[in-house]
Amino acid sequence: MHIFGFEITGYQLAFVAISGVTVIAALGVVLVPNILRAALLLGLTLIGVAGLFVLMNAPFLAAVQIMIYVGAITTMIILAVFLSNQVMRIGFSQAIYNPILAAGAAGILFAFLFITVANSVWINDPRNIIAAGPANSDVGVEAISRALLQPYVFPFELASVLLLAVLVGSVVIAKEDKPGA
Amino acid sequence: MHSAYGIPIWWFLTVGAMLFCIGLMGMMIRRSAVGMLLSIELMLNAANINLVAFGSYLKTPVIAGQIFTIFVITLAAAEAAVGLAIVINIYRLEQHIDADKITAMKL
Amino acid sequence: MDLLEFAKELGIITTIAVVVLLFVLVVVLYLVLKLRWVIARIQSRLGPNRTGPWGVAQTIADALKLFQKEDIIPRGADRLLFTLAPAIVFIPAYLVYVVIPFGDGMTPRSLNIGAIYFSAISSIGVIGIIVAGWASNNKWSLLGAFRGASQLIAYEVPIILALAAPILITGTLDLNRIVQAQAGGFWHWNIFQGMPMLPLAFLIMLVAGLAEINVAPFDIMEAESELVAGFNTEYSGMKFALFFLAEFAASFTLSAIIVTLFLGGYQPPLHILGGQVTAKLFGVIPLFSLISLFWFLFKCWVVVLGIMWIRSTLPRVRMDQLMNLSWKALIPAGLANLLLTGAYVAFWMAK
Amino acid sequence: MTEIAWLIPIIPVIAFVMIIAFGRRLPGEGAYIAIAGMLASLGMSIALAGQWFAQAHTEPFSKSANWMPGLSVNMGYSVDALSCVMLLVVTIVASMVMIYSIGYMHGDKRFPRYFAYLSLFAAAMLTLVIANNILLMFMAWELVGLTSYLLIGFWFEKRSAMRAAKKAFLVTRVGDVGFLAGLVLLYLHTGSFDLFGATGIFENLSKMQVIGPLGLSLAGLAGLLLFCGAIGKSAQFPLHIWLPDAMEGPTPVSALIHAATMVAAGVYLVARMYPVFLADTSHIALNVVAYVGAFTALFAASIGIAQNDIKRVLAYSTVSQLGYMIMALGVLGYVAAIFHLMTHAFFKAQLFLGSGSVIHGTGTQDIRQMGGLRKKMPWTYWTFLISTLSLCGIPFTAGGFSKEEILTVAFANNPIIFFAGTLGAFMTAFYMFRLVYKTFHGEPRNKDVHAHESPKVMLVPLGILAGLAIVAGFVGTPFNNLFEHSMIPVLGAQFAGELERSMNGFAPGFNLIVFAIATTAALGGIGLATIIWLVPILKIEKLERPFGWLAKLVENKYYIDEFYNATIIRALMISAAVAYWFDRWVIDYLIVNGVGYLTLVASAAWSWFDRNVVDGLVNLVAWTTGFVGRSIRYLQTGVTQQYMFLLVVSVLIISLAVLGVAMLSGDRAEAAWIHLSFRF
Repeated sequence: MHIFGFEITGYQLAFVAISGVTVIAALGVVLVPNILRAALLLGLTLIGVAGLFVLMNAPFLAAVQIMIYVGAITTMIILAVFLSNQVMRIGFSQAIYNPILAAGAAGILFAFLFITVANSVWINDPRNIIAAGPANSDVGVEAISRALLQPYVFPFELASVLLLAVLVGSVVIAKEDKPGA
Repeated sequence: MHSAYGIPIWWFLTVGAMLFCIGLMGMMIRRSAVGMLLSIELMLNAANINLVAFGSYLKTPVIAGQIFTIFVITLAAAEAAVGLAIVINIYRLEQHIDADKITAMKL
Repeated sequence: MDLLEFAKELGIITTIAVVVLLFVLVVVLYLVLKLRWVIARIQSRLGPNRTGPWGVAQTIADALKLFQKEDIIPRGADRLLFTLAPAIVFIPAYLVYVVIPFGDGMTPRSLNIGAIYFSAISSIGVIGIIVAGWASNNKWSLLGAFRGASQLIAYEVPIILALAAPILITGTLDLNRIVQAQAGGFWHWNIFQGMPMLPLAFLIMLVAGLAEINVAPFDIMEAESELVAGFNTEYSGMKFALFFLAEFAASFTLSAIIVTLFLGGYQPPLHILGGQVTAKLFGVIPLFSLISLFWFLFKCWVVVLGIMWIRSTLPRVRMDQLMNLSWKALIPAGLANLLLTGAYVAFWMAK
Repeated sequence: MTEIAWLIPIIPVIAFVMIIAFGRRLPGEGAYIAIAGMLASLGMSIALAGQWFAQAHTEPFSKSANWMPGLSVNMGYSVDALSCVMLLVVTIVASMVMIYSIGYMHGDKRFPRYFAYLSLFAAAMLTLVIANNILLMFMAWELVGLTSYLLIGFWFEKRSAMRAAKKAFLVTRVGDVGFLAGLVLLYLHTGSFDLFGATGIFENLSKMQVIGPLGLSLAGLAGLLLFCGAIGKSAQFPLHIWLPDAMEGPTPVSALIHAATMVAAGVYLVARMYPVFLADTSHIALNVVAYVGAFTALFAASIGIAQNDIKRVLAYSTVSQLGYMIMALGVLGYVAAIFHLMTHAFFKAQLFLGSGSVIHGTGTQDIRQMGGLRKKMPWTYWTFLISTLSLCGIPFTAGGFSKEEILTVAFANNPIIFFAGTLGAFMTAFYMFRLVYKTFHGEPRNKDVHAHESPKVMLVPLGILAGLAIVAGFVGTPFNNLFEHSMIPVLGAQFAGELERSMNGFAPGFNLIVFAIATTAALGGIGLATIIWLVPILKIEKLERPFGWLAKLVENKYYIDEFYNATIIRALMISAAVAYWFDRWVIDYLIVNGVGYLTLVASAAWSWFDRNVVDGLVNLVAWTTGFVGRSIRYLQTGVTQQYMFLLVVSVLIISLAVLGVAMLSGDRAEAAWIHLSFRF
């Protein structure tokens, strides 16, 4: 279907919707003064990113993203917000004298990135691929598990060791020092 | 199902760049340490989007993009756990978590 | 996929959503009624019997009463989050229904990662509970929310561990294919497979699931005698109804998942009781799906009755007992079980 | 055995983890675990070596595992004659030292930690010798340095021990920079970190035959850089200054790390990478190795004569003997150097443990306080004497065989080096017997010292090592050199041929001239020491009159002992004092202040004026650095947000700079960036 002379597919519409929500929520994460709301908006951003993963044909990753990021990390952050009693802290950092300055720097960096990304010729641009037909292999759960347990088994095991260390380490850090112990 | 869905890859990359720059901005303007952690998560997600996009958009898609993303998520969980533990500890010591005022490392 | 197809797809999705929503509403109405009957019977009293024939209209009357109630938002509450919290709790509970195979060919949306989708979506609900507790600006609510959060986080892990065992045995994450793998008589059901491991996984799943949907004996997050009503103390009217709905929807989801993973899903207990035989006998093809739907709902009903039995007989546990049960009993047992199942799959089933 | 050889370094790691985790709850407070682990490694090493030498392999056995796909970085182990010998040496000495330490460290408050460190050291050292990958070698090399640091500073309450540990760590680090640069150079040009195999370093050395400035080939440059590492670790001039100070650690540690194994790692490194040196067609690298070694040997020996601390004498002796090995490597004495490494490990470890026994028995390290210990500590004395004889190179001891082989090779290749080696042998015999006479003979000089013999657990290792100091030499007698037959094939066919070509067909064997000269030198040294200290024929008083202008300096008796013994020695004495002064002030002072090697050489002209100018420059540099630091320290606010902002601004500036350069240089592809041709 053509709208304003452009050919538009449903997936593109879905992309625009999801990424719009994601980016607006992300802006909220950094701009909303109430830190609890910011954390909830982070959850929304992460769900949006999961949606983008689905559009990139990575549904397993989307589920993992929701389970770990939304289900675990966001919950943890919210609990930490409560424990540190800083929910209603209003206002921005005074370290950089004007937040506009920071926004400007980030904006210029984004302009750089955007110009580079949009100007580059991506050899596998879908507009080249679509004519040739889909070029998909089994990028599914099985492929991921095979990759994790065969070529990437060493980093995989390393990650488990890391998680154990984090488990112990964060308990040690956060534990209250009992006097006399 | 094909990997393209008619969406050019640079759309994804642009969203990634946006999230990254927003996260960067958050790092600079957020006052509380938890807020900075949130911004870090944003930047990590931006990187994840790029990784998955590059993995999926190759002529023969490679799984490495998704694998790296899984590792990034793992590390993000680890980082959040340790970071929040540190935040709670700092709160216990200083009764606030203003990153502006935590300058014990200052020369 | 062009735009027209996309619109059509949107229409189908909306239809499915509405149908599932209606189904959830009906199931919840029935479950509430049934619960009151069962508890009354166990406590040797009558239960609702006045409204409508045998009291069947009681829950409808209750629902109508709830909808008419004044919607109160306490002073000092965070109005936005207070309003959002019930939705955050309800939507995941409702979204889980999307992957459940109700009958042969009767899955609203079959995903090839169904099992992970289930655990991912159901992990979102915690956030809503915490937000509800905080936004109420009430210490009982906040305490209830904290208890709820630690409870849900603690019991999320054993559920995933138990979930992994049947997945390993059947070798797929697709709930539909897990059910298909259990076809052909009740001895093919997962609960009778891989002998000591899967029954144990079933038990872990049942216990952890009871805690996850926070019913007695694990309902300490809304323990009346300690916390008034927990995180939803300040809620009333429609918002309270949403929490209520989510809770009962989740308890049906739990039984549905248990049935799907361990009790053969929509498969009949004996081949001759299945739809294929009936279809051959009477030459009526659509019966095929309906009979499988019947078996699914029947099994769910049995499991739900079991849950009601448990919740009406056992006393409530303490907070520390609750935590100990998960971290010191269920999680180690789940890990050991997973290890054994893995060994079983690797060394016996490979042959 | 070769298939499971990787277990040898793993066992001590397990012991280390166990001791760190459980400490005092283990049997023997962890000592038994460490010793059991070490003995297991020793047994496996013996089995491995026995199997290897029995089968007469020629190709090294090498096995690798990939770390991470996509990166060509492997980790693996190799077994050949060289690694077998090193494994044996390390495990034997480590076992003996651990057993000895039960007695020596008895009652120390950090007893378990000591054994944990020893196990960790053994693991690292074994990894170093068994690695088939230069990157893994480098890691083990650094780990060895770390454990050395930990053990030198084991009694960190002592300020001097703490400083010595830091000094050892930092000084060796100077050499390690060279090592790192060398391995990067090798990787860049051969494309591999692996040593063996078709894609390994040794097979691809022909790519490094390019001749650069000064006629130095690329292989030679790589060799010299690797040799820098050896200079640091093996305490060669000018980086030898850390080793005498390292004697602050417990004496068994000195025996294990700073005499027998770790300091020999430099020699091992050069030997392991010998093909790189042989591939150097210009032969510059090997000559540098030879002269550095020879200079160190003489220089350290002359300092050793003037020392009064029993461990410091042995430390300088170690430096000198390491110089000897390095020198042998430089004159193509590949086999001789490893042979000497092995024998030296045994007798020097024995000497250190013996000195530890003496210190344990007397409570002092000053030989002026000792004397007459022969009667009170007979076991210590006799074993110490055997090892001393071996060190002096008396014929038919282990040291005799190895030293003679080195001299034979030097004789055939380089007369200057041969002369230096002979002089070194003479001086070695002289100062070692000075040590023996002053410690064990004569009458007790200090009545407050009540010596007693050490417990059995300390004496048994002394005996075993003393036995090895004799017996170990018989694997490489000049008449039937078993050692040489198995060691030469390590180099591989190509380089073994290279070695033989370079030696012009000269095969080291029994050479009567060399034997006579070497024996004479050793006996001469012993004799000179005897007539001065044991049977005072050369009276110190007689020598006093012609040098009356120095008489005022010698009012103190001990001072006379040091300086005025005989006219022949006077020259040696002065040079020793000068060298000591040189060591103390020029090298120590300037290197610690961060001045480079070239400044050091310039200062060697003994010019105070030079030194002041250089010092001024150094201060200027330091002042400039300080000024810059003071100026930009305001950037370090401790506020994360500001760091982040600076980071972003820097990234932007760099991007703009890259873009600007691309546009200015007319790079069309890069410049097209600015035309904003969006392809929506």
